[in-house]
Amino acid sequence: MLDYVTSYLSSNTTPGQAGNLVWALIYILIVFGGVSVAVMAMNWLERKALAHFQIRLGPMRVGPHGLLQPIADAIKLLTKEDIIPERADRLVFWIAPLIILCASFAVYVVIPFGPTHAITDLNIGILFMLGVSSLSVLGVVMAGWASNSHYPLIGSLRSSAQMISYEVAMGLAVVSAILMTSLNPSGTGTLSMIGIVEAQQQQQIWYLFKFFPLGFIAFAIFAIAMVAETNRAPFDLPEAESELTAGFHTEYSGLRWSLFMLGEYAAMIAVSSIAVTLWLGGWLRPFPNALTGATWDLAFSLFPGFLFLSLAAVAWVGVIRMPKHPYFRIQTLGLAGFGSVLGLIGLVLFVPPVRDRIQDIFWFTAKVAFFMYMYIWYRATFPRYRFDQLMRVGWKVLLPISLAVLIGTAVAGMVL
Amino acid sequence: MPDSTPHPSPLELGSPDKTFLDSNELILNMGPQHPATHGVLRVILKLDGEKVLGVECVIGYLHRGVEKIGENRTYAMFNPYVDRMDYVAAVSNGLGYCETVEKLLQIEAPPRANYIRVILTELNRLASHMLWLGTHALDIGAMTPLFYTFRDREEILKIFEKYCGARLTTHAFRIGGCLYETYDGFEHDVKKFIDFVPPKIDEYEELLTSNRIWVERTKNVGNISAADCKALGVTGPVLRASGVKWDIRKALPYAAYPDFDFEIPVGANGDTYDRYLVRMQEMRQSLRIIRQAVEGLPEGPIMAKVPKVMKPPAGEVYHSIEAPKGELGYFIVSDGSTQPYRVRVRPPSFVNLQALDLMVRGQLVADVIAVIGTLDIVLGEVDR
Amino acid sequence: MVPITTLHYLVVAAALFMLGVIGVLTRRNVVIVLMSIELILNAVNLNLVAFSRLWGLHGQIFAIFVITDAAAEAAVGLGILIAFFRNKETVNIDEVDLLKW
Amino acid sequence: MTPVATPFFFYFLAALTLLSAILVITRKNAVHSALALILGLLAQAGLYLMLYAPFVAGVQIILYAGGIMVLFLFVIMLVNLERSQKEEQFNRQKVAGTLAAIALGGLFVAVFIRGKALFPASSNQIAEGSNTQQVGELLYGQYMFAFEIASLLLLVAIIGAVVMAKKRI
Repeated sequence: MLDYVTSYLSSNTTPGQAGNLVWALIYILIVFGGVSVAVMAMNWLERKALAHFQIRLGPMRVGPHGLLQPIADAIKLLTKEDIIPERADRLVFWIAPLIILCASFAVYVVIPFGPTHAITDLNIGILFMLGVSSLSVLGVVMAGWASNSHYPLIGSLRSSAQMISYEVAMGLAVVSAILMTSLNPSGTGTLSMIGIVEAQQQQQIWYLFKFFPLGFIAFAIFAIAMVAETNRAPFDLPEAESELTAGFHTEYSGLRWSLFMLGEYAAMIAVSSIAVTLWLGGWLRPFPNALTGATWDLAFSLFPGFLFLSLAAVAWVGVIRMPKHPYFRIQTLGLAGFGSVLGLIGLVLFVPPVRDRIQDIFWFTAKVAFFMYMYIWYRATFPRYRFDQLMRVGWKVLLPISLAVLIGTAVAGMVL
Repeated sequence: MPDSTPHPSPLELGSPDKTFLDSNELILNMGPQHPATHGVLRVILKLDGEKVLGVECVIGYLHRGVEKIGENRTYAMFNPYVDRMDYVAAVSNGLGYCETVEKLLQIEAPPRANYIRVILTELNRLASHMLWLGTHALDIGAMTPLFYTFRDREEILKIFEKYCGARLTTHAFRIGGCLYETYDGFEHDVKKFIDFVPPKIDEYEELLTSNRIWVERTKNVGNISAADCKALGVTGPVLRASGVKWDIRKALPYAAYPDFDFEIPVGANGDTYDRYLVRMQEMRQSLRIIRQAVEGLPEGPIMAKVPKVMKPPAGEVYHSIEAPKGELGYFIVSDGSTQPYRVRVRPPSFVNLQALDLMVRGQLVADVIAVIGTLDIVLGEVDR
Repeated sequence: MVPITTLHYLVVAAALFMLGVIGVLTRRNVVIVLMSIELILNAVNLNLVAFSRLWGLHGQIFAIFVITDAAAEAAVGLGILIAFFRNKETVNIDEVDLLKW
Repeated sequence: MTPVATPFFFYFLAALTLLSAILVITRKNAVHSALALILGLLAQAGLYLMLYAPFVAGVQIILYAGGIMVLFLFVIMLVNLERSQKEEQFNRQKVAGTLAAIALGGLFVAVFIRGKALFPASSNQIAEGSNTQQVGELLYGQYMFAFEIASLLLLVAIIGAVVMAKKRI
């Protein structure tokens, strides 16, 4: 038994490919737990960052600087009364949030956090991701229909039309990136997520910069389409609260509503991961070809540790600046504890074996975090598109450009 | 002048809600509990998919019988009630009422009082426009301007609070002048404020004016022609954005407005974007008026000679002022007793709201939100 | 346990095909009839893919074409259904008995 | 990849497929039918994976479950089905139709029993690792013409659907 468990460690592939079920299960637990924690962290970060954009403080009461707010929210949502509208279709009403949740979590099966840090590596990785994430449309349609109310119905019609429309441009942008993988010496492209990153490694370039404007335009199209795909501002019409109160999940409350939120944020992280994998070199550290050599490797491998130490320093500054009043004692202690844990993690990350293993995951996560920040930034800055304008952008702007980029990439790949 | 559009026929709400696909007509009830109706307005939308075939407003959820209350209170006692109509522009409401009763009593407020009135009402106009901008932008999906405008509106409210002790329902003026002398440092505060605000207005404009999404959401949305505006009695920034240079401050000057030099911004197309620009310009013009007023604030009494018991001669009077939202008029009939025989208010929001149906027909649901926002209605005033 | 052979898949496909046929023949709701047709196409696909395991990839290619065809069929079928529903206010297939109306 | 617990997964997925197919043809509410069909389609994608056809499985998910079924759900939402739910769900030839279909199934069974020898018990392994590449080469090589025809078919279907579903013909 122990042999079976450890047999994966000697292999140089993902647990799925190694066929080691136990390790695959462990990975699944780690990834899904990690995503859930990331969603909670994202929740807190969004509220704090958005608040600071808008000269507010955001959550401050629950825990130091509102750090425990997501947990308090989760408890509140779980204990809330669960209301099902009188004439709703109970079964469909039940299943809709689960579909969205499953669709957005199933995607994580193929996301490569590192060359071996993925649950499995499918031959059709990117196709699987797009396919499974497109299933969440079903959940949206069903949620809107099952609520038996006008606002959710209109919201879900809008939402599904939007998601399907932007999937087209998104898919074409993805295809142009996949086309670039076929420019290997071997001459065959790949749909596997790990293969795509490895192709970037072999070609010594992030696809963002490949064929310079082309890769960048494809990336930009994907970056726009993915915001629309996840129904976030400025494309958040399905949930436009000033028009349709909350769109397709108007009638939902409590646990089921929180499932929608969980699914939405998980989907945001998932599509960001696709963008990172396809255009930003996945787990590769910055400048893999320019700044080579053992010294640079070492310098970049110290990054995660320093990041955590600086976060700890920020937390400690917060501790020092906390008002010296008995009322704040617990908060101060909590923040100090949080800072100490961060610092400890930072120190652990300096230990060579950990350092080397954690690097890939760190760079991948850092790139995804950049996209998450962009999501918050969009939300703070942009007004909302109107439905016809949204459709116009999708079909008349993004689609032709992505087609042109696809053809351009093909031509460039042939010629160069 | 081109003829105005004939008033559209009312919705037939009696017809049953047929199947979604077949008749393509969907009756959607928006409000009274809806985040974008600015209070308790209920709008019944008749939709063809996303296209609006017509709207009908159901009002009265905030009806408090202000006009009727006026008949049972003395002239001085009724004064605080008017603050509760347009609660975001309470000072303007008070000014309108006080001036109307002054007209009825044939007394004149002293110049210093008039200057203080102008300063406070213009500050109030700024506060009202800031609130409008924040909520309007929030309706269109831009969250951030709301907090910026509230931050700056707070400075105005602080001045109000220092002046008369209240922030929202100020009851700042009395019949015959002002009750309170300016506090020490009033001029300093106001001057500091008018130096502080212009960069903030630039900030709002940076966020919105050239923002592509904002422009696309507001240009050619909710158009209304000058003729339609006149036919419906629409006043205020909505009228001016349609290209009519009508501002009571210039047309029928009151208080100390003849003394000041300012411009009336007008728009050209009468769409939501023009209304936005007009209001932004108005904010700057208000600052100009305040600067002139605070620099030329005369010395002297702040209260005219007003009888202890106000018994105006029998008769009737109509007086209107330019409130932030349009023409605010008071019609008071006196029978010679201490109480008015009839008080009738012509609230700008109520009249402007009539134009909603005309403005949104043929547009999309999202535009209804934008148009309600751009009309700048306050339900306290619509329902009274 | 018996190892899973191609025949197993064929049996599943046959059962699926049969269920699809029952649906087409007995249901009155046009939408469900169309869904039953999808079931039949899926049964065919399963057969094709199962055969492709024996005789090369051509079966998979054909399955992809069948899926494409199913998409076209569903689009046209549902278009007809909408046109029909608009005129007759029913989705009952028994009432589709006029060539022109 | 060495397959694990193959018989278990096969029976599980096959049972899921057939059960959902039964639900599709028996539910009163078309939305429930569509839901069952989606479940069946996903189970079938699992069967394709077991047959070493990952590309077809991916296409099945993205096109069938994510595309066609959304279309179905859309139409179900658009046509008001409340009346049709109250009506008789099966038509007059229901017994005859079921019997005919069962007869067809019997035919299948007979064929399978007779032709069992045709199917070798062990199949030749297809390399799963390069399935997508092989499918691509075939699709754009040998089946190029068919591929183009299929795209034309889709174009025709789009136009047909738009024309038929238009409001006023």
